[in-house]
Amino acid sequence: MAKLVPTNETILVAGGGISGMTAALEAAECGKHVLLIEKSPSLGGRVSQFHRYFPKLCHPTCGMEINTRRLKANKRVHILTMTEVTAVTGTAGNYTVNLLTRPRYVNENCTACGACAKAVSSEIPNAFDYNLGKIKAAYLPFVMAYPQRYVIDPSIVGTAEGEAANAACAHDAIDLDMKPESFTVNVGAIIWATGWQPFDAAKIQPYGYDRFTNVITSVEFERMMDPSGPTGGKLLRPSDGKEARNIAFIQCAGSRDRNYLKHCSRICCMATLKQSTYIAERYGDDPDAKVSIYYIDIRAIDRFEDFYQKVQADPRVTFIKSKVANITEDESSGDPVLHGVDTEGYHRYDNRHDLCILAIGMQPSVRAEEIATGMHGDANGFIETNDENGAIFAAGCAGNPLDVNRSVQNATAAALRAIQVVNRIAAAEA
Amino acid sequence: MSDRRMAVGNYRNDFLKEVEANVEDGEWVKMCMQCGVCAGSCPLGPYWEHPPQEIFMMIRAGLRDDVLSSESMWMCTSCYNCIVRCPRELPITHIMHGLANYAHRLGLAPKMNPTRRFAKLFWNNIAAGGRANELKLSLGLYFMDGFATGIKKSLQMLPIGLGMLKTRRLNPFGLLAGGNCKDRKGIQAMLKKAKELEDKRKGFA
Amino acid sequence: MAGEMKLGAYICKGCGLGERLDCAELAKVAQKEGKAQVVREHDFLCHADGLAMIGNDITAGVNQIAIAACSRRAKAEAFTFDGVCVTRANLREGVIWVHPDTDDARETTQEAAADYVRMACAEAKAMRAPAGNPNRGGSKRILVVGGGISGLTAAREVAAAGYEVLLVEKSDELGGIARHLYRRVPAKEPFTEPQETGLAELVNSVCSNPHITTLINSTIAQTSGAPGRFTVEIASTGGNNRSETVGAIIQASGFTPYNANALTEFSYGRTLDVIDQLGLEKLVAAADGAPITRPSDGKPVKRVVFVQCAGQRSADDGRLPYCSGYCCNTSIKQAMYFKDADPAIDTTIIYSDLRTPGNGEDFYRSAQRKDITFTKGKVSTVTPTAAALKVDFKDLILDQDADIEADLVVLATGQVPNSGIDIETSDEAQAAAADKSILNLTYRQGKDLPQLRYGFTDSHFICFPYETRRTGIYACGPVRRPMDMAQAMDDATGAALKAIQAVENAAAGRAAHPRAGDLSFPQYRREGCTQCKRCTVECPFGAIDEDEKRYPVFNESRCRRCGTCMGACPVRVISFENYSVDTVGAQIKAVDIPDEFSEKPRVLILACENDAYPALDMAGMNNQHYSAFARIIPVRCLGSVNTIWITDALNSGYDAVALMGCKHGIDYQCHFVKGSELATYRASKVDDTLKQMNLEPERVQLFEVAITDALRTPKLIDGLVAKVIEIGMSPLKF
Amino acid sequence: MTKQYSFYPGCSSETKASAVNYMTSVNAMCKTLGIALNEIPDWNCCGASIGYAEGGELPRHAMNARNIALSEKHNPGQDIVATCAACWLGAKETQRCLQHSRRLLDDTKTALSEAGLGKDYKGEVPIRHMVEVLIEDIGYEALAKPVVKPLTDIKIAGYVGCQTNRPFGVAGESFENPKYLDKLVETVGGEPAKKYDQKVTCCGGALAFSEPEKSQAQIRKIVESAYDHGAEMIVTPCPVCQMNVEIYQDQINARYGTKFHMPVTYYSQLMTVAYGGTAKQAGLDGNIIRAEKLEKIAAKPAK
Repeated sequence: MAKLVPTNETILVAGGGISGMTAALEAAECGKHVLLIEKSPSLGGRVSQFHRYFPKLCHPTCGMEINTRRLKANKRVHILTMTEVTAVTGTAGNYTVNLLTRPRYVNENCTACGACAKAVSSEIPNAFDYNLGKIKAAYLPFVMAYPQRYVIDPSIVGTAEGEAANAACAHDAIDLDMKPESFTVNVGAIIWATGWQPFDAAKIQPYGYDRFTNVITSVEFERMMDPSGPTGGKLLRPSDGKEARNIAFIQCAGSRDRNYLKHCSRICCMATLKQSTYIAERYGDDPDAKVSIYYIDIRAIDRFEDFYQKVQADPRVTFIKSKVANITEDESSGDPVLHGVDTEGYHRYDNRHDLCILAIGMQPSVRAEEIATGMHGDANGFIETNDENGAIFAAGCAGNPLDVNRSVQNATAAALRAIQVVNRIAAAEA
Repeated sequence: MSDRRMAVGNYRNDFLKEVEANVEDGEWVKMCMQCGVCAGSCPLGPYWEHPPQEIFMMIRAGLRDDVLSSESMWMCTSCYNCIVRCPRELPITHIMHGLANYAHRLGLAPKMNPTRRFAKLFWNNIAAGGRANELKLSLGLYFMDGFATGIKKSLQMLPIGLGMLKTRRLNPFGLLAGGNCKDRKGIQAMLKKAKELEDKRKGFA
Repeated sequence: MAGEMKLGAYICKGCGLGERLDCAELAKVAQKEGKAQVVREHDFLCHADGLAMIGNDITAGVNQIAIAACSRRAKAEAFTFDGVCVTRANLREGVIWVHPDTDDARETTQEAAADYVRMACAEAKAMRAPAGNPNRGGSKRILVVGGGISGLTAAREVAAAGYEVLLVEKSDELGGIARHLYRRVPAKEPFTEPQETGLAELVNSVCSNPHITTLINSTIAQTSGAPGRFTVEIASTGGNNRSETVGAIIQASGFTPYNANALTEFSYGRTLDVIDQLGLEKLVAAADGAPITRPSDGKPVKRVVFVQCAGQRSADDGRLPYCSGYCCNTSIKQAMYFKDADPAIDTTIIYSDLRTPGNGEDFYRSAQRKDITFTKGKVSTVTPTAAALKVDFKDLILDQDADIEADLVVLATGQVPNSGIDIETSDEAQAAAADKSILNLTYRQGKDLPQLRYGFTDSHFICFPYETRRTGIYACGPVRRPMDMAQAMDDATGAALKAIQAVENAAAGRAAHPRAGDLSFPQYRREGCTQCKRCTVECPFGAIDEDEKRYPVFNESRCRRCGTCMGACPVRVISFENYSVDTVGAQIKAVDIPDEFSEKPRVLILACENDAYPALDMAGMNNQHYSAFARIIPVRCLGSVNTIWITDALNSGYDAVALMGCKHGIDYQCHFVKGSELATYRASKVDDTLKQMNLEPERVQLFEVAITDALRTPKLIDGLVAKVIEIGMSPLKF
Repeated sequence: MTKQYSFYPGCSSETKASAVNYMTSVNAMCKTLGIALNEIPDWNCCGASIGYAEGGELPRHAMNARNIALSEKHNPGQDIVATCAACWLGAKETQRCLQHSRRLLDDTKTALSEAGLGKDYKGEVPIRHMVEVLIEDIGYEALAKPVVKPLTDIKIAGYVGCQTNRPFGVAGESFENPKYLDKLVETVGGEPAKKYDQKVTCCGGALAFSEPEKSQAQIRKIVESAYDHGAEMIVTPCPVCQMNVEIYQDQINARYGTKFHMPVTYYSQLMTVAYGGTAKQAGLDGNIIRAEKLEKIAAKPAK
């Protein structure tokens, strides 16, 4: 990573999740200059919050390590974290982009030695763990975070805690006077890789996510299953910290539903099948371990069918073709009770579980029309492939609800689309 | 629930078309994606022989008699739970009303179904004078099955009736008056016209 | 070796190193034992001051640098100096953060640090700065094999980036399967109606592009060479053969519709009125707007039934085990052909899981709105009767056996990839299928791309979907994975980038993914080579061929620099300038081995740098302690581990050796595909050697480790040390 | 300042009808709040949901359209306000359906002509529930101002029921867990049973008549949960809910051996008492199960 003066032969990549990293790296490894910006303090996005991938059950951190190593070795990618796009104007080959960098209060001197965190006692909700746990107000967002640099939370700036952190730093890396910085860059093409956010589960009122402690989302569950996550990888339910053994998954939580998201989010079936294996793995032959998957259609497309069949073969996993009507809570135990009808032959159920996981739908973090005037998106806000979008190209889930593999594929394609633009500029200027 | 497995069905699309043409909001039936949320949401669900989503499938399968003679739709309490939860925004409550109405009009609805009989009573009660006469309605309900049963039911309901009377929430003279709009005639003519138009639309004329 | 080598060793005292370690002592070690000509301590080495200090030394002639500070994974950008060799002694994550800050531990902690300084110096001295592969080709032209939607898109996209394209299509017309499609599934809002395929425009854009040369009626008779310098023999049905040079290859050989003749239960082949989806497209195209008629008797179709998953998602022999993904949307589209023409035609789709991801849900809704009937069921048979076809099925919702009559039945049968020869099969089987080859590679390891599963040439990596095992050759479209047109076009665009990247890398003499930019490359000492062929057989990327005398030919641009060949070589003649049997061997030798009675065993850990080494770093960051008797050396991949390191280590008095690498097997996580698997195999052979040395077999262990194993790796190390204490110190300490 | 509304009281609120006490308390409450209710002249029954079987589709729309037309003709510019859930829902549904179907609109107008209102239906007037008027037009803060006798020491379960809640409901409230009754209870100084979990359970509606066993099983859950959550009283915005939940308690006790004696009140009764009204003004004499705690407060002089 090096200093970079952006020109109209530079590609701006907005978003440093796996799609943005991929687009940036693939373009840079073709010899292009890239400015990669990320809103949060470190790269990696949602993928870094996953415990495992389907269908291989390998760890996303592994690919992230390769990608960060590629970044460290590549001088053509310039990274700005805690930075957001505030405005985009211009046309293909010549965009003016306004950026805003929030203060990190830590400069590049930081060696990630951790002395500041030791000096600070106040804690903030841990956003990396979807606020399920807490983290010190001077923190490295997660152990694999890149750039490997701490962050001072604004809540302790101007307090004794902030000063203590500053005093503890032996490397002159803390600067509590940092201010938000606005600036403008000129670029030739833009790859929009701001990814997705989980649908707001509280809006699915019949499932009572906002009322019942033991109804959680799939993304939260994923953090719980991570050994470095809020429960140390243990399947402890939030209400009483008891080990949950009888687990329900509700598919299409928010998706395929005109009341919420009308599209199918594509990944949730596979995510649930994957997560069902966590439970099987945790409990081995424990006869009390049970997984119930409530679904409308299981969408295990292409070779993923193998994975579906494998899970189907597990006697601990039951598939119930039913959109759960609603959840109530057994007040004495805190158990969620799922009500509905298994439509394959009409069987009514009132099933009590230890924990219920909502396979939550995907929606774009930034809607197409919010990026720049005239941007074309679909009805759900995902960016369309459309010539009228000029040289602003979607990569990954900003354009479609995609799994990781397809996101990376799409990001690679986006990198080429951007390269085509800057190559035309270069050819014209040569 | 008895063995609900139906005989081998020979699927035709005719009934779906009939429903689309003649049943209130019947054109929505095809939009069901068989998720079953309606079936699970119904407060009287356990009493439905065929829950709404299954009825939709039966319509698609051409099981006309099974659907129209079913008691199921008559279990609808009009609570609208199914409507607000349906991911396809099907107006299920209305479709159930529509199917019940259609079956009733065709004379295929179960004759002794109490809700069917009460509903008829109710409508006739309000259609007569434009407003509901609660006393007539209750007595009509109790005497539906003849005088003796009526007396028995009335006695069962006597404490409630007395309570209502005592709190002045029931008009003891309601048999004679009450429940009438001023423009009774206009209302009756209006309803006659509406029925006529509907009959024509739905092939009853 | 040109120029004088001068080693500078730099000891950082920041991040608590100065407090925990006797850095002056470490400086002495670097000077005396590490033989560093320049040794400097610094309070904050990664700070601009420290870096400037090193820079000045480089200007003054230092060209080998040992940094004794944090892990090589930290501050990597700061400690990168062009043109010189840099090694890292991991004193922070690898020493002070994993050993307790107690008086008891001080001595062993200091000893560990001193060893790492010795190792870093020794490694640096054994390294040479690489300058890139000299045997590079300069062709930047891209060959696209296949002129269907994927190939046409790839060609168009490559050309749009300013590169030349050679497009080869075996039939007499461009367009592939898409030529037969009447319409395609919508790719735009509102996702409700079938849309034009757009094929004519695509073909036109390719044919009119001056950067694209198109050869029809042509196949690839032979492909040899490497990225940047592939030589491709192209055979034409007209006999007009030619030889072309290209820099990279995109294989877009597409799919063949599943042969439905096997589906006897559906009467395919028994009656003309049971057809597959492609058959219907042809029927509709032939009708050209007129009512669609039955093939058998020409009567108009009034009732049509679509059978989903026909011959798919089945474990039965001769059926497709996978879901082809596109067929639900296709049946919806085809049912619309009928409904849009005449709403009175009955269309029924019988499915078990309707799979319309993303905005396909809108298409599904649109179909329902058009009165297309969806029935969740399983079709058992289709039987021709006098007047019609009888479709028997189990209605899964009504839980009853049912039947429906149809004039026409359409089977959704799925895609079979055109992937050529399966190079994992026997030589005889390959020879028998020789005419099926797509690429006819002259590679030692076979004529076509390795297949992942079910004949698809997909990447095994979720994060890296384009990583085929043949550098510079990228598959795209349905040959890679069953897919629809929209996905194929996206996929082709991505493959186009990878091909362009491959030619750029090849021209610069640097490695492709995952060691992108690596300038080192394998070299071998021909005079020492015994022509044993292990390297050519074991290279996971098929990079190494054999010359006529059966010596290895490395084809550096095909190489991914994993070092598997180096690990394979029994006579240790293969090396990289900055990574060799010597660079690791020197580190192993540099460690100070206390005598047998010291009660200080030494355990060598050879850790994969991709996953195990980061996991150990994470252990450090989480303050997970492990034995101070372990000495850890990162390796490029366990595949690069030469067993000589293990035996040398044991011979020189180490008490145990552990290899830590990635999971292997069907869901392997090795970034170099076969490295950890080969290491496992090789390590199993060490047992014999151990017996000869009179050592217990427990002294050599191989651990499968994931990158997330920050808590587990310390336990593995401690367990091994405990095992050593249990079985006793090595008798081989001198 | 007095706000003018076009009022659709509905059959049950007539003199000596089942919800007359609702009407009494609404009148008292509105007086305090400056809400003027101008009754739609000669309004008719909405047809209720149960009218479907015999009435069918169009006749029911005609019934509701007549009320809307009368309101638009005689009370122009005034929102229609209903106190009964079914009346509100029926009118609103008709308005929606006619907006979406030209055919239905034309047919309805044809039918309306028979009642002399063929040209009077516009279908533009907002149709509101009284609760909406309170929350949206007046606001919790203003609703709290006239409180002179806060309902301290009464724990009240807010039972919203079905048709006030679904399918239209009150803006910003959830179909599954509406909170406005709890907020209204708080507004008048009472303690809401916030965890009461049967607030949207169906009481059986009209099926209380035709399917008493099934409905009473529903009502039992509704009352039982109120007890379980410590409530001393149920409050509801719907006359059908009020009646069903209140009057069958003895039968339920006989059927299930329960000992229910749970007063079921209207929000308007709570407010009338809190605003200093007498038990009579609040229609408390209309409750079969007397809301004794409310009566006591009503009897006490305001502080």
